[in-house]
Amino acid sequence: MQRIGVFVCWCGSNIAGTVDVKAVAEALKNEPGVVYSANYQYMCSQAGQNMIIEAVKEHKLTGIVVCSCSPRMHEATFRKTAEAAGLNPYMVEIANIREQCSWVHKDMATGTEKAIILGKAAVAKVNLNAPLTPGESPVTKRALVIGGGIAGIQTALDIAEAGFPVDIVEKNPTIGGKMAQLDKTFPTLDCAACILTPKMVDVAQHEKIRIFSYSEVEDVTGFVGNFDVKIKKRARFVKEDVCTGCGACVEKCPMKKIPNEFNLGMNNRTAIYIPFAQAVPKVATIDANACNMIKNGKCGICSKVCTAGAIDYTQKDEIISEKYGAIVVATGFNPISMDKFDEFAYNQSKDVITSLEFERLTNAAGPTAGKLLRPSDLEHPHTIVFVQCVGSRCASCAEKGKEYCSKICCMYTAKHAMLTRDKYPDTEVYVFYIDVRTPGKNFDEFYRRAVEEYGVKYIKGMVGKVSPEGKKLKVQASDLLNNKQIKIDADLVVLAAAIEPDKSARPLATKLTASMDTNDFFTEAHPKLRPVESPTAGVFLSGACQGPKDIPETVSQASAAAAKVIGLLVKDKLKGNPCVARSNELMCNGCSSCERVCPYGAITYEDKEFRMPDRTTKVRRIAKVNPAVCQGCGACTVACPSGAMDLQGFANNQIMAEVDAICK
Amino acid sequence: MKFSYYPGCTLKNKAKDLDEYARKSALALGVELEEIENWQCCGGVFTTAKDEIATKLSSVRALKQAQDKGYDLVTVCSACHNVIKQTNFAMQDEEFASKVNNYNGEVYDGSTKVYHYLELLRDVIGFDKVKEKVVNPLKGKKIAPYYGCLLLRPNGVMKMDDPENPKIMEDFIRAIGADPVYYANRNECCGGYVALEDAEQAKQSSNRVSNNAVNCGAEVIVTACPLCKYNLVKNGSKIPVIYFTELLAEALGVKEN
Amino acid sequence: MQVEEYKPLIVAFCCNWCSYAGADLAGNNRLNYPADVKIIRVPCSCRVNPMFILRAFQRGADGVILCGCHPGDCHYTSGNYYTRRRMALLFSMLDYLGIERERTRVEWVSAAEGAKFAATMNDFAQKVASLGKNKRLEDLRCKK
Amino acid sequence: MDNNLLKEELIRISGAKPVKCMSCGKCSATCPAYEQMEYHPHQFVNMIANGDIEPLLNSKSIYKCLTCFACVDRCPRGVEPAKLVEAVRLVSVRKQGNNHLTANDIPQLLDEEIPQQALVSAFRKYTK
Repeated sequence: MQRIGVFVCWCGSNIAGTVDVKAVAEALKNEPGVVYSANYQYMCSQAGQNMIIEAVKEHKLTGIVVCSCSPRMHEATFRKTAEAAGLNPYMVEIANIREQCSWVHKDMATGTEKAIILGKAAVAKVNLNAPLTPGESPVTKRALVIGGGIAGIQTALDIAEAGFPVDIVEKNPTIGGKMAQLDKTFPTLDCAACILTPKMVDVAQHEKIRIFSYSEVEDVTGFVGNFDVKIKKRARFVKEDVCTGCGACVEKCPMKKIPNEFNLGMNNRTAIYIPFAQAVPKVATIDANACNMIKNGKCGICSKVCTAGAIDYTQKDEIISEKYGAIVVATGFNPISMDKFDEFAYNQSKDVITSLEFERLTNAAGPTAGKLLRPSDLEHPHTIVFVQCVGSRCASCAEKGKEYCSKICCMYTAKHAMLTRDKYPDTEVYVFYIDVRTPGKNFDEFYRRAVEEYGVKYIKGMVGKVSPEGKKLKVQASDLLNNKQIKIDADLVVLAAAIEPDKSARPLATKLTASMDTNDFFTEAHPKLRPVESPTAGVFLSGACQGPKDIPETVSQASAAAAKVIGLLVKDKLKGNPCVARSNELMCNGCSSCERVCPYGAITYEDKEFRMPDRTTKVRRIAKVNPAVCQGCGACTVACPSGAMDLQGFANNQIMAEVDAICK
Repeated sequence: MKFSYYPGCTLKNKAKDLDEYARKSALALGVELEEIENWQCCGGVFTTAKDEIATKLSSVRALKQAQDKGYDLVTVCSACHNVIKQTNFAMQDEEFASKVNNYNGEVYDGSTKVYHYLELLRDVIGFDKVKEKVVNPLKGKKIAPYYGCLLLRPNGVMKMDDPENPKIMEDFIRAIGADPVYYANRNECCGGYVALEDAEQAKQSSNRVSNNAVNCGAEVIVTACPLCKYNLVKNGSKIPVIYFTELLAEALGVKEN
Repeated sequence: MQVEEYKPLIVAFCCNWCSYAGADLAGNNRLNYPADVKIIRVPCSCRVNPMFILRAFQRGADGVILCGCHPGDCHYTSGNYYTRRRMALLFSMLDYLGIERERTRVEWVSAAEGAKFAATMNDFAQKVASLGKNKRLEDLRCKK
Repeated sequence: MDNNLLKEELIRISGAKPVKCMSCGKCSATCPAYEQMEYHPHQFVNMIANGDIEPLLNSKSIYKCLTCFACVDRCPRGVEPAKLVEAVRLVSVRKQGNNHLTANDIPQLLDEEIPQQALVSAFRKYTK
């Protein structure tokens, strides 16, 4: 018989506000096995934990039930407490009377009644708990970073600096991501390339970092410390180690009319191309959909002009298998399509552009060599209208756009407006806004400078319709503060398009079994306390794949993720999860049902000799679970026809005891 | 191919052209339009009030008749199309439908498929087939398609095309061999029934549309709506405004017979 | 005699990775659902043995709901597919035994769907309540 | 009628959701009848949400809306302002003697070309 102590937490008023904690402690005192019951304001505090340790010693407790917040919050905390008191940490059960009781019920009587039942279920379970010891597994001391934008670059550099090898997988031919496309960065206005490209070079030169560009993650198996990853290196038809990046092939390529992705289609590139001058790796890539040689064997000029002999038209996709201890997701974002917002005429006029396109138009390496010229006729625009919140903050019932605030648009629009006025003081700049959101260091000051020093005209209201007519864009909008409908003849309209996670994130999440929210942003293990970890152990989050972020925030998160990875990789062994399946060999008949449902191949069979009652021996085939491989899902326990397979920590009799306690 | 056909009251009177050419063209394209028996006026505009059934009964009766005969329903007039399609959508709500059905004494659940004549051309016949049947292509004619508001909005119900950058009329114009003229205000309102309440307001709205079309180089405006045509013409459109069915009949060579 | 308001007894099995977290999120957002719903945490919905569900009915539960990750999003890759197949079988057997189909349900609730969790529980509790007490499988010998 | 009851009534008739409005003003930005309206679409939404409905009932603005649904389709929040304007108008014209158009008004409004559609639409919108 266990000697169980029950500890009911008030969580300030979070629990005590709707649950009579004293009554709960009192009621649970009479449950079988309970020898001690107490309540306290904050069980998770030092004092609360000491109270548990004292009680364990004083009352010789063998099991602990804490009625408190969700086990996802503090189960680990109380397990450590139990360990400190000399108990096996797995002799602790949590009754979730906050998230699943006091916070969802309003009435004290109902809340208390339910809390008692949840407590009883936990007591019933602890009565059947057995001490568990986690197994250990080795850690592969190498990290994988998926995505080579500023987030991935920073994470990789930090991990590599700590001495661990890192691989970056980037789906584009070069690393650099969105930041490489930007002109200046807010609120300091330093040039994006000046601060990013040195980091790209650092990555290229770092002996601990390998870059798999033009590559994608194909498959992920394994678990924290021991991931097996297959990386598909797409054929670029150029030998990376031979190409010198001289660009002779690019110059001579006859296919010159391919929309240039790096400039968002605002100019053209060749079929063999280097995305931009500072690309890393600086290696040419052949676009197989555009190259005549690859499509029909008629050309081959690049091969002839390449003095290094790097061109290889027969190159095939290559699969690389590698082991990693930790994986960092840094897949980033994209602006959303403007198709559902054509009242702004994005698809009707070349002179309606997105903010990212505006970045390219003002970038010295962009299609206009940094001169602000409108795309339709390459004339200098004299009136520019910026529209904020295009596709952000939309209600789901409006069936277009995103519900969230994209966070970065207010600031980059202020930047665009300010830079335009600075360089071209003859240009009128209007910004239509719903709210200007500038929470960040020196952000509001920056926005105010745009208004006060640069004379940008901020108008509270939204644009309703953009009508291209002749050379003008007729903008019809609200001026809410003056209660007017205003009409502006603009030369250029810039839409601050909402941002969304990269499309590759969703299939990647499935491969990683990492969870996502309804917007396809990766979810964090805890929104406040574990913001850079995914709930899946060993998978970490860096940058905008977790939510909209500006560059400083992305870099902080990238470094934070790196710190977490380093903390994992310095360990030689990882304690596993002891809640794994175990087969009772006396009951097992070796039918293989469990093996067939196991997603990890953790179950094997062996022939074992059994002594029979008549003193003969008999060899029988029985199942064996490899505890280092088993992840504890429990699929096998249900598949087992003889009931031999059970899951430690979630055993059949334990769950049944919970059911009984709830249904009593 | 046979369809139920709802002409609507204006097409029997001031907009006889719209109806006549629609029928002739349908015949030429091998489509049989069977007029709904004893149809009643749709009321011209859809009343958005959730608590009104009386204003929706005539549409429900037409929809129900088409369903009983086993045909999809075709409309030509933008206004009728808008009212009938919105009513059909409202009837997909069980609570609303039960009120209407109780009154009408018949059961209708909003499942009749409603095509605007343009959708019939695009989705059933196909613009490529229309193109094949054109004997008199309107080469070089610069035509501004005018959608107005009724064909496109509310988009969630009408679902005809992208409400902000529609293509169906442009594709129609190309099919009959002419050149569509792009102008942004093709989906803005002409002023509609406000013509009776405030002539000046209707004039402003209409001019915004017709001037935009003229400035973009159009020689003629086509529409599917008698009220749009009235407003544009009355308020001094500098170019002619005609029904799309007239152009179709001309291109198919059936205008005069 | 005063008639006591009938309160159904509902057992909800929630997988640790998605639905239990979804239930926590419902709590974080203070989304109400009936206290009749009591949650049991399991590592994966595929851990739920049909036996547990029968046991709940035997002990007097009026409804049992099983929540897991959305198909394709299972933390253990494929557990919820097993759940779906197993429960289809179990539910058709319960149907045969005369247990109303509305007393059992499988629902996919992700960690981000707090609102869906609360809405599902509200709806389920309401449906179960409208069916009244489950007497068919309840074993009165289990009640003292 | 009490303002709150009136607000409930308008929401019931229209099925629209003024509470979802984030005050971006896109409805008024897009409205073709803006210049003719004393109260503009965003004010209808806002004033109904605040229960300040009397001024709307007495304003000519309710007859200026073209029901062109531009505000409905372009609203990023799914508020459906046009349906609210229509609901206010209905509350007004449903009262005895409050018809905005009578048969006697018609002859002077007619001309040779006016389509029937205009008459039935106007009757449906302005009278009960």
